Amino acid sequence: MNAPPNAEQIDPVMVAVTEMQGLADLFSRMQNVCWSKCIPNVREGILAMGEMSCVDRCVSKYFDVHKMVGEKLQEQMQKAQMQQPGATPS
Amino acid sequence: MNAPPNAEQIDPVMVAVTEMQGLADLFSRMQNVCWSKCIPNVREGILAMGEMSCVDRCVSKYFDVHKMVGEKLQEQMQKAQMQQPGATPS
Amino acid sequence: MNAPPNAEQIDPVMVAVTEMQGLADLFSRMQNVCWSKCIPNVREGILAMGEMSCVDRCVSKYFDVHKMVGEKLQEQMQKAQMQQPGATPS
Amino acid sequence: MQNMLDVEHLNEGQKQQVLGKLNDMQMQDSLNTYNGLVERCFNECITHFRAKDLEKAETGCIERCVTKFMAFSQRIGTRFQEKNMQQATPPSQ
Amino acid sequence: MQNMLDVEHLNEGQKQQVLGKLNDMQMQDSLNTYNGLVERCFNECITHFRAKDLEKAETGCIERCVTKFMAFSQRIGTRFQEKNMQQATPPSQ
Amino acid sequence: MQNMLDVEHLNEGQKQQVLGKLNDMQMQDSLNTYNGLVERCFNECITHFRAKDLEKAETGCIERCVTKFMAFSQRIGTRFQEKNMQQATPPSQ
Repeated sequence: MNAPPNAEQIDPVMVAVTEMQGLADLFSRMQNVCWSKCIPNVREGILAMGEMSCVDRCVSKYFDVHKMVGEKLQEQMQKAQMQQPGATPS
Repeated sequence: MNAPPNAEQIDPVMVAVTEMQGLADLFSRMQNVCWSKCIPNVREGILAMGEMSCVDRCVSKYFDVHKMVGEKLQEQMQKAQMQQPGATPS
Repeated sequence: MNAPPNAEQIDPVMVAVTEMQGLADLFSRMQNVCWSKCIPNVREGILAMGEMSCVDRCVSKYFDVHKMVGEKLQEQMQKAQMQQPGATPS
Repeated sequence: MQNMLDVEHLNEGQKQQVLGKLNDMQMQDSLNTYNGLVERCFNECITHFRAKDLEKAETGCIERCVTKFMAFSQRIGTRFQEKNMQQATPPSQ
Repeated sequence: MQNMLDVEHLNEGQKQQVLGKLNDMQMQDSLNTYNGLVERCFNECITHFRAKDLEKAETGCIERCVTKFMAFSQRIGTRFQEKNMQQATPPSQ
Repeated sequence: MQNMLDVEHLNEGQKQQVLGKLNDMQMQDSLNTYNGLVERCFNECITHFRAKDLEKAETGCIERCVTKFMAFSQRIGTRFQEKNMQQATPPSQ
Protein backbone atom coordinates (compact mmCIF):
# COMPACT_ATOMS: atom_id res chain seq x y z
CA MET A 1 0.00 0.00 0.00
CA ASN A 2 3.02 2.35 0.31
CA ALA A 3 3.48 2.77 -3.42
CA PRO A 4 0.45 3.69 -5.54
CA PRO A 5 -0.43 0.30 -7.01
CA ASN A 6 -2.07 1.67 -10.13
CA ALA A 7 1.04 3.48 -11.30
CA GLU A 8 2.91 0.24 -11.79
CA GLN A 9 0.03 -1.61 -13.32
CA ILE A 10 -0.29 0.34 -16.54
CA ASP A 11 1.29 -2.30 -18.66
CA PRO A 12 1.82 -1.12 -22.25
CA VAL A 13 1.33 -4.66 -23.53
CA MET A 14 -2.02 -4.81 -21.79
CA VAL A 15 -2.98 -1.45 -23.23
CA ALA A 16 -2.16 -2.53 -26.77
CA VAL A 17 -3.98 -5.81 -26.29
CA THR A 18 -7.05 -4.09 -24.91
CA GLU A 19 -6.96 -1.72 -27.86
CA MET A 20 -6.91 -4.66 -30.25
CA GLN A 21 -9.79 -6.28 -28.47
CA GLY A 22 -11.69 -3.03 -28.64
CA LEU A 23 -11.19 -2.86 -32.39
CA ALA A 24 -12.16 -6.50 -32.85
CA ASP A 25 -15.30 -5.99 -30.75
CA LEU A 26 -16.19 -2.85 -32.66
CA PHE A 27 -15.80 -4.69 -35.95
CA SER A 28 -17.85 -7.67 -34.89
CA ARG A 29 -20.71 -5.52 -33.62
CA MET A 30 -20.66 -3.40 -36.74
CA GLN A 31 -20.74 -6.51 -38.84
CA ASN A 32 -23.81 -7.81 -37.03
CA VAL A 33 -25.61 -4.49 -37.13
CA CYS A 34 -24.90 -3.83 -40.79
CA TRP A 35 -25.88 -7.35 -41.76
CA SER A 36 -29.27 -6.99 -40.12
CA LYS A 37 -29.79 -3.49 -41.48
CA CYS A 38 -28.63 -4.16 -45.04
CA ILE A 39 -29.17 -7.83 -45.86
CA PRO A 40 -32.89 -8.56 -45.71
CA ASN A 41 -32.57 -12.12 -47.00
CA VAL A 42 -30.30 -14.65 -48.66
CA ARG A 43 -32.48 -15.47 -51.63
CA GLU A 44 -29.48 -14.68 -53.82
CA GLY A 45 -25.93 -15.78 -53.09
CA ILE A 46 -24.51 -12.42 -54.14
CA LEU A 47 -24.71 -8.88 -52.85
CA ALA A 48 -27.21 -6.79 -54.77
CA MET A 49 -26.21 -3.27 -55.83
CA GLY A 50 -28.43 -1.70 -53.20
CA GLU A 51 -27.03 -3.97 -50.53
CA MET A 52 -23.49 -2.97 -51.43
CA SER A 53 -24.10 0.71 -51.08
CA CYS A 54 -26.08 0.10 -47.92
CA VAL A 55 -23.06 -1.69 -46.43
CA ASP A 56 -20.73 1.14 -47.43
CA ARG A 57 -22.95 3.75 -45.85
CA CYS A 58 -23.56 1.60 -42.82
CA VAL A 59 -19.82 1.38 -42.14
CA SER A 60 -19.41 5.08 -42.68
CA LYS A 61 -22.25 5.97 -40.34
CA TYR A 62 -21.15 3.42 -37.78
CA PHE A 63 -17.74 5.03 -37.55
CA ASP A 64 -19.28 8.46 -37.27
CA VAL A 65 -21.59 7.32 -34.50
CA HIS A 66 -18.66 5.64 -32.78
CA LYS A 67 -16.68 8.87 -32.85
CA MET A 68 -19.62 10.97 -31.80
CA VAL A 69 -20.50 8.72 -28.89
CA GLY A 70 -16.89 8.87 -27.72
CA GLU A 71 -16.88 12.66 -27.76
CA LYS A 72 -20.26 12.89 -26.07
CA LEU A 73 -19.19 10.45 -23.38
CA GLN A 74 -16.09 12.42 -22.54
CA GLU A 75 -18.03 15.64 -22.45
CA GLN A 76 -20.61 14.13 -20.12
CA MET A 77 -17.97 12.68 -17.86
CA GLN A 78 -16.26 16.01 -17.53
CA LYS A 79 -19.59 17.64 -16.72
CA ALA A 80 -20.30 14.93 -14.16
CA GLN A 81 -16.94 15.53 -12.49
CA MET A 82 -17.51 19.28 -12.29
CA GLN A 83 -20.85 19.14 -10.55
CA GLN A 84 -21.68 16.71 -7.80
CA PRO A 85 -24.67 14.54 -8.68
CA GLY A 86 -27.76 16.52 -7.70
CA ALA A 87 -30.96 14.65 -8.44
CA THR A 88 -31.97 11.76 -6.20
CA PRO A 89 -34.56 9.04 -6.74
CA SER A 90 -38.26 9.51 -6.26
CA MET B 1 -2.21 -39.05 -12.32
CA ASN B 2 -0.84 -40.14 -8.91
CA ALA B 3 -2.01 -36.97 -7.13
CA PRO B 4 -5.59 -35.81 -7.64
CA PRO B 5 -5.05 -32.94 -10.08
CA ASN B 6 -8.21 -31.07 -9.16
CA ALA B 7 -7.27 -30.68 -5.52
CA GLU B 8 -4.31 -28.50 -6.37
CA GLN B 9 -6.08 -26.53 -9.04
CA ILE B 10 -8.54 -24.65 -6.87
CA ASP B 11 -6.67 -21.43 -7.05
CA PRO B 12 -8.15 -18.75 -4.77
CA VAL B 13 -7.08 -16.03 -7.18
CA MET B 14 -8.95 -17.76 -9.96
CA VAL B 15 -12.00 -18.11 -7.74
CA ALA B 16 -12.02 -14.41 -6.90
CA VAL B 17 -11.50 -13.48 -10.53
CA THR B 18 -14.31 -15.74 -11.68
CA GLU B 19 -16.52 -14.20 -9.03
CA MET B 20 -15.74 -10.74 -10.34
CA GLN B 21 -16.46 -11.81 -13.88
CA GLY B 22 -19.73 -13.29 -12.72
CA LEU B 23 -20.73 -10.01 -11.13
CA ALA B 24 -19.68 -8.02 -14.18
CA ASP B 25 -21.63 -10.35 -16.46
CA LEU B 26 -24.67 -10.17 -14.21
CA PHE B 27 -24.54 -6.40 -14.26
CA SER B 28 -24.14 -6.14 -17.98
CA ARG B 29 -27.04 -8.48 -18.68
CA MET B 30 -29.24 -6.68 -16.17
CA GLN B 31 -28.35 -3.39 -17.79
CA ASN B 32 -29.38 -4.65 -21.23
CA VAL B 33 -32.57 -6.23 -19.98
CA CYS B 34 -33.67 -3.24 -17.94
CA TRP B 35 -32.85 -0.85 -20.75
CA SER B 36 -35.09 -2.75 -23.16
CA LYS B 37 -37.84 -3.18 -20.59
CA CYS B 38 -37.83 0.38 -19.22
CA ILE B 39 -36.55 2.74 -21.92
CA PRO B 40 -38.96 2.65 -24.84
CA ASN B 41 -37.24 5.45 -26.77
CA VAL B 42 -34.72 8.26 -26.60
CA ARG B 43 -37.00 11.08 -27.65
CA GLU B 44 -35.87 12.90 -24.51
CA GLY B 45 -32.30 13.04 -23.25
CA ILE B 46 -33.38 12.54 -19.65
CA LEU B 47 -34.99 9.76 -17.67
CA ALA B 48 -38.72 10.31 -17.19
CA MET B 49 -40.20 9.71 -13.74
CA GLY B 50 -41.84 6.48 -14.85
CA GLU B 51 -38.61 5.26 -16.40
CA MET B 52 -36.74 5.90 -13.15
CA SER B 53 -39.07 3.84 -11.04
CA CYS B 54 -39.17 1.17 -13.70
CA VAL B 55 -35.37 0.93 -13.51
CA ASP B 56 -35.44 0.70 -9.72
CA ARG B 57 -38.01 -2.07 -9.77
CA CYS B 58 -36.26 -3.83 -12.61
CA VAL B 59 -33.04 -4.01 -10.60
CA SER B 60 -34.90 -5.22 -7.56
CA LYS B 61 -36.75 -7.90 -9.46
CA TYR B 62 -33.64 -8.92 -11.35
CA PHE B 63 -31.81 -9.59 -8.10
CA ASP B 64 -34.74 -11.53 -6.77
CA VAL B 65 -34.93 -13.65 -9.88
CA HIS B 66 -31.18 -14.16 -9.73
CA LYS B 67 -31.41 -15.42 -6.18
CA MET B 68 -34.43 -17.56 -6.90
CA VAL B 69 -32.89 -19.18 -9.94
CA GLY B 70 -29.79 -19.98 -7.91
CA GLU B 71 -31.83 -21.69 -5.22
CA LYS B 72 -33.95 -23.56 -7.73
CA LEU B 73 -30.87 -24.72 -9.63
CA GLN B 74 -29.27 -26.13 -6.51
CA GLU B 75 -32.45 -27.86 -5.51
CA GLN B 76 -32.81 -29.41 -8.96
CA MET B 77 -29.21 -30.54 -9.00
CA GLN B 78 -29.57 -32.24 -5.66
CA LYS B 79 -32.69 -33.96 -6.89
CA ALA B 80 -30.89 -35.01 -10.08
CA GLN B 81 -28.04 -36.49 -8.07
CA MET B 82 -30.41 -38.48 -5.87
CA GLN B 83 -32.23 -40.21 -8.70
CA GLN B 84 -30.58 -41.58 -11.79
CA PRO B 85 -31.96 -40.05 -15.00
CA GLY B 86 -34.98 -42.12 -16.03
CA ALA B 87 -36.65 -40.85 -19.19
CA THR B 88 -35.14 -41.60 -22.58
CA PRO B 89 -35.93 -40.06 -25.99
CA SER B 90 -38.96 -40.93 -28.06
CA MET C 1 12.74 -11.07 -37.72
CA ASN C 2 15.43 -13.57 -38.80
CA ALA C 3 13.35 -16.62 -37.82
CA PRO C 4 9.76 -16.85 -39.03
CA PRO C 5 7.92 -15.80 -35.85
CA ASN C 6 4.76 -17.72 -36.65
CA ALA C 7 6.51 -21.05 -36.78
CA GLU C 8 7.38 -20.85 -33.10
CA GLN C 9 4.06 -19.46 -32.04
CA ILE C 10 1.91 -22.45 -32.85
CA ASP C 11 1.57 -23.55 -29.29
CA PRO C 12 -0.21 -26.93 -29.05
CA VAL C 13 -1.69 -25.94 -25.68
CA MET C 14 -3.18 -22.83 -27.24
CA VAL C 15 -4.55 -24.88 -30.12
CA ALA C 16 -6.25 -27.34 -27.76
CA VAL C 17 -7.62 -24.50 -25.64
CA THR C 18 -8.97 -22.67 -28.67
CA GLU C 19 -10.58 -25.90 -29.81
CA MET C 20 -12.30 -26.27 -26.44
CA GLN C 21 -13.51 -22.71 -26.57
CA GLY C 22 -14.82 -23.31 -30.06
CA LEU C 23 -16.79 -26.31 -28.87
CA ALA C 24 -18.12 -24.44 -25.84
CA ASP C 25 -19.15 -21.51 -28.02
CA LEU C 26 -20.80 -23.82 -30.53
CA PHE C 27 -22.74 -25.50 -27.75
CA SER C 28 -23.88 -22.29 -26.15
CA ARG C 29 -25.09 -20.83 -29.45
CA MET C 30 -26.87 -24.05 -30.33
CA GLN C 31 -28.52 -24.05 -26.96
CA ASN C 32 -29.82 -20.52 -27.44
CA VAL C 33 -31.00 -21.14 -30.97
CA CYS C 34 -32.74 -24.43 -30.18
CA TRP C 35 -34.37 -22.96 -27.10
CA SER C 36 -35.91 -20.14 -29.12
CA LYS C 37 -36.90 -22.43 -31.97
CA CYS C 38 -38.32 -25.28 -29.87
CA ILE C 39 -39.55 -23.87 -26.56
CA PRO C 40 -42.37 -21.43 -27.25
CA ASN C 41 -43.24 -20.88 -23.57
CA VAL C 42 -42.75 -22.13 -20.04
CA ARG C 43 -46.37 -22.67 -19.16
CA GLU C 44 -45.40 -26.19 -18.14
CA GLY C 45 -42.29 -27.08 -16.15
CA ILE C 46 -41.60 -30.12 -18.31
CA LEU C 47 -40.66 -30.73 -21.92
CA ALA C 48 -43.63 -31.70 -24.04
CA MET C 49 -43.24 -34.61 -26.48
CA GLY C 50 -43.16 -32.28 -29.46
CA GLU C 51 -40.57 -30.09 -27.79
CA MET C 52 -38.34 -33.09 -27.16
CA SER C 53 -38.30 -34.21 -30.74
CA CYS C 54 -37.86 -30.62 -31.87
CA VAL C 55 -34.74 -30.39 -29.68
CA ASP C 56 -33.36 -33.64 -31.06
CA ARG C 57 -33.85 -32.53 -34.64
CA CYS C 58 -32.56 -29.07 -33.90
CA VAL C 59 -29.28 -30.51 -32.60
CA SER C 60 -29.01 -32.80 -35.57
CA LYS C 61 -29.64 -30.04 -38.06
CA TYR C 62 -27.38 -27.64 -36.21
CA PHE C 63 -24.47 -30.07 -36.54
CA ASP C 64 -25.21 -30.60 -40.20
CA VAL C 65 -25.31 -26.88 -40.85
CA HIS C 66 -22.10 -26.48 -38.86
CA LYS C 67 -20.38 -29.06 -41.00
CA MET C 68 -21.80 -27.71 -44.22
CA VAL C 69 -20.80 -24.14 -43.44
CA GLY C 70 -17.27 -25.32 -42.67
CA GLU C 71 -17.00 -27.08 -46.00
CA LYS C 72 -18.50 -24.18 -47.91
CA LEU C 73 -16.15 -21.73 -46.19
CA GLN C 74 -13.08 -23.72 -47.14
CA GLU C 75 -14.26 -24.08 -50.69
CA GLN C 76 -14.88 -20.34 -50.96
CA MET C 77 -11.52 -19.51 -49.45
CA GLN C 78 -9.74 -21.73 -51.94
CA LYS C 79 -11.66 -20.10 -54.75
CA ALA C 80 -10.79 -16.66 -53.40
CA GLN C 81 -7.11 -17.56 -53.30
CA MET C 82 -7.14 -18.84 -56.89
CA GLN C 83 -8.59 -15.73 -58.45
CA GLN C 84 -7.69 -12.22 -57.47
CA PRO C 85 -10.71 -10.20 -56.32
CA GLY C 86 -12.34 -8.80 -59.45
CA ALA C 87 -15.44 -6.75 -58.71
CA THR C 88 -15.07 -3.28 -57.22
CA PRO C 89 -17.64 -1.00 -55.58
CA SER C 90 -20.11 1.11 -57.50
CA MET D 1 -16.30 -31.61 -22.26
CA GLN D 2 -13.00 -33.22 -21.41
CA ASN D 3 -13.81 -36.43 -23.24
CA MET D 4 -14.54 -34.53 -26.43
CA LEU D 5 -10.97 -33.47 -26.76
CA ASP D 6 -8.11 -35.14 -28.43
CA VAL D 7 -5.22 -34.45 -26.08
CA GLU D 8 -3.35 -37.66 -26.74
CA HIS D 9 -0.62 -35.98 -28.74
CA LEU D 10 0.27 -33.58 -25.92
CA ASN D 11 2.92 -34.32 -23.33
CA GLU D 12 2.12 -34.53 -19.60
CA GLY D 13 2.94 -30.90 -18.84
CA GLN D 14 0.88 -29.63 -21.75
CA LYS D 15 -2.02 -31.87 -20.80
CA GLN D 16 -1.99 -30.42 -17.30
CA GLN D 17 -2.05 -26.91 -18.74
CA VAL D 18 -4.98 -27.73 -20.98
CA LEU D 19 -6.88 -29.38 -18.16
CA GLY D 20 -6.18 -26.44 -15.86
CA LYS D 21 -7.55 -24.08 -18.47
CA LEU D 22 -10.49 -26.41 -18.97
CA ASN D 23 -11.16 -26.13 -15.26
CA ASP D 24 -11.23 -22.34 -15.43
CA MET D 25 -13.47 -22.46 -18.46
CA GLN D 26 -15.90 -24.74 -16.71
CA MET D 27 -16.19 -22.36 -13.78
CA GLN D 28 -16.91 -19.56 -16.22
CA ASP D 29 -19.25 -21.75 -18.22
CA SER D 30 -21.33 -22.50 -15.17
CA LEU D 31 -21.48 -18.82 -14.38
CA ASN D 32 -22.51 -18.00 -17.93
CA THR D 33 -25.17 -20.67 -17.92
CA TYR D 34 -26.47 -19.41 -14.62
CA ASN D 35 -26.52 -15.77 -15.66
CA GLY D 36 -27.95 -16.68 -19.03
CA LEU D 37 -30.72 -18.63 -17.40
CA VAL D 38 -31.55 -15.70 -15.14
CA GLU D 39 -31.76 -13.43 -18.16
CA ARG D 40 -33.89 -15.88 -20.10
CA CYS D 41 -36.36 -16.55 -17.33
CA PHE D 42 -36.52 -12.88 -16.41
CA ASN D 43 -37.42 -11.98 -19.98
CA GLU D 44 -39.89 -14.83 -20.13
CA CYS D 45 -41.63 -14.23 -16.82
CA ILE D 46 -41.31 -10.58 -15.77
CA THR D 47 -43.50 -8.42 -17.91
CA HIS D 48 -44.43 -5.41 -15.81
CA PHE D 49 -42.87 -3.16 -13.21
CA ARG D 50 -45.84 -1.90 -11.26
CA ALA D 51 -44.29 -3.15 -8.04
CA LYS D 52 -40.87 -3.88 -6.67
CA ASP D 53 -41.52 -7.40 -5.42
CA LEU D 54 -42.12 -10.53 -7.42
CA GLU D 55 -45.71 -11.60 -7.70
CA LYS D 56 -47.02 -15.10 -7.24
CA ALA D 57 -47.56 -15.59 -10.97
CA GLU D 58 -44.03 -14.48 -11.62
CA THR D 59 -42.37 -16.77 -9.09
CA GLY D 60 -44.40 -19.69 -10.41
CA CYS D 61 -43.26 -18.88 -13.91
CA ILE D 62 -39.62 -18.66 -12.83
CA GLU D 63 -39.84 -22.06 -11.16
CA ARG D 64 -41.25 -23.69 -14.26
CA CYS D 65 -38.70 -21.86 -16.38
CA VAL D 66 -35.79 -23.24 -14.37
CA THR D 67 -37.17 -26.77 -14.25
CA LYS D 68 -37.88 -26.73 -17.94
CA PHE D 69 -34.46 -25.35 -18.73
CA MET D 70 -32.82 -28.09 -16.68
CA ALA D 71 -34.70 -30.75 -18.64
CA PHE D 72 -33.91 -28.98 -21.90
CA SER D 73 -30.29 -28.56 -20.98
CA GLN D 74 -29.83 -32.20 -20.05
CA ARG D 75 -31.43 -33.38 -23.25
CA ILE D 76 -29.53 -31.06 -25.52
CA GLY D 77 -26.28 -31.83 -23.73
CA THR D 78 -26.74 -35.55 -24.27
CA ARG D 79 -27.60 -35.10 -27.93
CA PHE D 80 -24.66 -32.78 -28.39
CA GLN D 81 -22.24 -35.31 -26.97
CA GLU D 82 -23.66 -38.12 -29.07
CA LYS D 83 -23.34 -36.09 -32.23
CA ASN D 84 -19.90 -34.83 -31.35
CA MET D 85 -18.64 -38.34 -30.62
CA GLN D 86 -20.04 -39.52 -33.91
CA GLN D 87 -18.25 -36.82 -35.88
CA ALA D 88 -15.00 -37.31 -34.01
CA THR D 89 -15.00 -41.05 -34.61
CA PRO D 90 -12.54 -41.13 -37.54
CA PRO D 91 -9.38 -41.50 -35.42
CA SER D 92 -7.11 -38.51 -35.40
CA GLN D 93 -3.46 -38.69 -34.29
CA MET E 1 -16.62 -3.18 -8.26
CA GLN E 2 -13.67 -3.64 -5.98
CA ASN E 3 -15.71 -2.99 -2.87
CA MET E 4 -18.15 -5.73 -3.81
CA LEU E 5 -15.53 -8.36 -3.41
CA ASP E 6 -14.51 -10.31 -0.42
CA VAL E 7 -10.75 -10.49 -0.76
CA GLU E 8 -9.98 -10.48 2.95
CA HIS E 9 -9.02 -14.13 3.04
CA LEU E 10 -6.35 -13.72 0.36
CA ASN E 11 -2.72 -12.96 1.12
CA GLU E 12 -0.99 -9.79 -0.15
CA GLY E 13 0.40 -11.37 -3.29
CA GLN E 14 -2.91 -12.91 -4.23
CA LYS E 15 -4.72 -9.66 -3.54
CA GLN E 16 -2.36 -7.87 -5.91
CA GLN E 17 -3.03 -10.47 -8.58
CA VAL E 18 -6.78 -10.11 -8.19
CA LEU E 19 -6.58 -6.32 -8.28
CA GLY E 20 -4.35 -6.44 -11.33
CA LYS E 21 -6.86 -8.64 -13.09
CA LEU E 22 -9.63 -6.34 -11.90
CA ASN E 23 -7.76 -3.49 -13.55
CA ASP E 24 -7.62 -5.34 -16.85
CA MET E 25 -11.28 -6.22 -16.58
CA GLN E 26 -12.21 -2.61 -15.96
CA MET E 27 -10.38 -1.51 -19.07
CA GLN E 28 -12.26 -4.14 -21.03
CA ASP E 29 -15.50 -3.28 -19.29
CA SER E 30 -15.21 0.35 -20.30
CA LEU E 31 -14.54 -0.72 -23.85
CA ASN E 32 -17.52 -3.03 -23.83
CA THR E 33 -19.77 -0.38 -22.39
CA TYR E 34 -18.57 2.08 -24.99
CA ASN E 35 -18.97 -0.30 -27.91
CA GLY E 36 -22.30 -1.51 -26.56
CA LEU E 37 -23.54 2.05 -26.31
CA VAL E 38 -22.50 2.75 -29.88
CA GLU E 39 -24.40 -0.33 -31.04
CA ARG E 40 -27.47 0.57 -29.00
CA CYS E 41 -27.65 4.17 -30.14
CA PHE E 42 -26.91 3.22 -33.72
CA ASN E 43 -29.78 0.76 -33.73
CA GLU E 44 -32.01 3.30 -32.03
CA CYS E 45 -31.19 6.30 -34.19
CA ILE E 46 -29.98 5.18 -37.62
CA THR E 47 -32.84 3.86 -39.64
CA HIS E 48 -31.98 4.45 -43.26
CA PHE E 49 -28.96 4.43 -45.52
CA ARG E 50 -29.89 6.82 -48.28
CA ALA E 51 -26.76 8.84 -47.61
CA LYS E 52 -23.31 8.31 -46.23
CA ASP E 53 -23.29 11.16 -43.72
CA LEU E 54 -25.28 11.51 -40.54
CA GLU E 55 -28.30 13.74 -40.74
CA LYS E 56 -29.32 16.38 -38.26
CA ALA E 57 -32.13 14.26 -36.85
CA GLU E 58 -29.73 11.38 -36.39
CA THR E 59 -27.04 13.33 -34.59
CA GLY E 60 -29.66 14.83 -32.29
CA CYS E 61 -30.96 11.37 -31.53
CA ILE E 62 -27.45 10.08 -30.80
CA GLU E 63 -26.83 12.94 -28.39
CA ARG E 64 -30.01 12.24 -26.46
CA CYS E 65 -29.27 8.56 -26.55
CA VAL E 66 -25.86 9.03 -24.94
CA THR E 67 -27.13 11.49 -22.34
CA LYS E 68 -30.02 9.26 -21.47
CA PHE E 69 -27.79 6.21 -21.25
CA MET E 70 -25.45 8.02 -18.88
CA ALA E 71 -28.34 8.88 -16.60
CA PHE E 72 -29.67 5.35 -16.87
CA SER E 73 -26.26 3.87 -16.26
CA GLN E 74 -25.62 5.94 -13.18
CA ARG E 75 -28.98 5.08 -11.69
CA ILE E 76 -28.78 1.39 -12.40
CA GLY E 77 -25.20 1.27 -11.12
CA THR E 78 -26.21 2.83 -7.83
CA ARG E 79 -29.16 0.50 -7.40
CA PHE E 80 -27.01 -2.48 -8.28
CA GLN E 81 -24.45 -1.61 -5.63
CA GLU E 82 -27.12 -1.03 -2.99
CA LYS E 83 -28.71 -4.39 -3.71
CA ASN E 84 -25.39 -6.18 -3.89
CA MET E 85 -24.27 -4.72 -0.56
CA GLN E 86 -27.52 -5.76 1.00
CA GLN E 87 -27.18 -9.34 -0.17
CA ALA E 88 -23.54 -9.54 0.81
CA THR E 89 -24.24 -8.16 4.30
CA PRO E 90 -24.20 -11.47 6.17
CA PRO E 91 -20.48 -11.31 7.01
CA SER E 92 -18.38 -13.97 5.39
CA GLN E 93 -15.41 -15.48 7.22
CA MET F 1 -5.68 -6.20 -37.91
CA GLN F 2 -1.99 -5.95 -37.20
CA ASN F 3 -1.51 -2.91 -39.41
CA MET F 4 -4.21 -1.03 -37.54
CA LEU F 5 -2.15 -0.97 -34.42
CA ASP F 6 0.36 1.51 -33.23
CA VAL F 7 3.04 -0.67 -31.67
CA GLU F 8 5.98 1.53 -32.57
CA HIS F 9 6.47 2.74 -29.02
CA LEU F 10 6.86 -0.79 -27.64
CA ASN F 11 10.19 -2.56 -27.30
CA GLU F 12 10.96 -5.82 -29.10
CA GLY F 13 9.90 -8.08 -26.24
CA GLN F 14 6.65 -6.25 -25.75
CA LYS F 15 5.95 -6.29 -29.47
CA GLN F 16 6.41 -10.06 -29.50
CA GLN F 17 3.98 -10.39 -26.60
CA VAL F 18 1.40 -8.26 -28.35
CA LEU F 19 1.79 -10.15 -31.61
CA GLY F 20 1.55 -13.46 -29.79
CA LYS F 21 -1.66 -12.35 -28.19
CA LEU F 22 -2.86 -11.07 -31.55
CA ASN F 23 -2.23 -14.53 -32.92
CA ASP F 24 -4.37 -16.10 -30.21
CA MET F 25 -7.08 -13.55 -30.80
CA GLN F 26 -7.12 -14.25 -34.51
CA MET F 27 -7.60 -17.95 -33.89
CA GLN F 28 -10.48 -17.13 -31.61
CA ASP F 29 -11.81 -14.55 -34.03
CA SER F 30 -11.95 -17.07 -36.84
CA LEU F 31 -13.77 -19.47 -34.57
CA ASN F 32 -16.23 -16.78 -33.55
CA THR F 33 -16.84 -15.78 -37.13
CA TYR F 34 -17.37 -19.38 -38.09
CA ASN F 35 -19.72 -20.13 -35.21
CA GLY F 36 -21.50 -16.83 -35.72
CA LEU F 37 -22.02 -17.61 -39.37
CA VAL F 38 -23.44 -21.02 -38.52
CA GLU F 39 -25.87 -19.40 -36.12
CA ARG F 40 -26.86 -16.74 -38.60
CA CYS F 41 -27.44 -19.09 -41.51
CA PHE F 42 -29.22 -21.59 -39.30
CA ASN F 43 -31.62 -18.91 -38.13
CA GLU F 44 -32.05 -17.67 -41.67
CA CYS F 45 -32.57 -21.02 -43.36
CA ILE F 46 -33.91 -23.58 -40.91
CA THR F 47 -37.49 -22.88 -40.09
CA HIS F 48 -39.08 -26.16 -39.20
CA PHE F 49 -38.20 -29.38 -37.44
CA ARG F 50 -40.47 -31.92 -39.02
CA ALA F 51 -37.50 -34.07 -39.93
CA LYS F 52 -34.00 -34.69 -38.69
CA ASP F 53 -32.18 -34.23 -41.96
CA LEU F 54 -31.65 -31.08 -43.96
CA GLU F 55 -33.94 -30.62 -46.92
CA LYS F 56 -32.91 -29.54 -50.38
CA ALA F 57 -34.35 -26.05 -49.92
CA GLU F 58 -32.45 -25.70 -46.67
CA THR F 59 -29.07 -26.75 -48.02
CA GLY F 60 -29.51 -24.41 -50.96
CA CYS F 61 -30.30 -21.59 -48.60
CA ILE F 62 -27.26 -22.37 -46.46
CA GLU F 63 -25.01 -22.31 -49.52
CA ARG F 64 -26.29 -18.93 -50.61
CA CYS F 65 -26.06 -17.69 -47.06
CA VAL F 66 -22.37 -18.59 -46.79
CA THR F 67 -21.50 -17.20 -50.22
CA LYS F 68 -23.34 -14.00 -49.50
CA PHE F 69 -21.74 -13.66 -46.10
CA MET F 70 -18.28 -14.07 -47.62
CA ALA F 71 -18.98 -11.30 -50.09
CA PHE F 72 -20.47 -9.16 -47.34
CA SER F 73 -17.58 -9.86 -45.02
CA GLN F 74 -14.95 -8.99 -47.59
CA ARG F 75 -16.65 -5.74 -48.47
CA ILE F 76 -17.24 -4.65 -44.90
CA GLY F 77 -13.70 -5.61 -43.93
CA THR F 78 -12.25 -3.47 -46.68
CA ARG F 79 -14.44 -0.51 -45.78
CA PHE F 80 -13.59 -0.92 -42.12
CA GLN F 81 -9.87 -0.82 -42.81
CA GLU F 82 -10.19 2.23 -45.04
CA LYS F 83 -12.14 4.10 -42.42
CA ASN F 84 -9.86 3.00 -39.62
CA MET F 85 -6.75 4.09 -41.51
CA GLN F 86 -8.34 7.41 -42.22
CA GLN F 87 -9.13 8.05 -38.58
CA ALA F 88 -5.72 6.91 -37.42
CA THR F 89 -3.92 9.17 -39.89
CA PRO F 90 -3.02 11.99 -37.46
CA PRO F 91 0.39 10.59 -36.47
CA SER F 92 0.64 9.38 -32.93
CA GLN F 93 3.91 9.25 -30.98
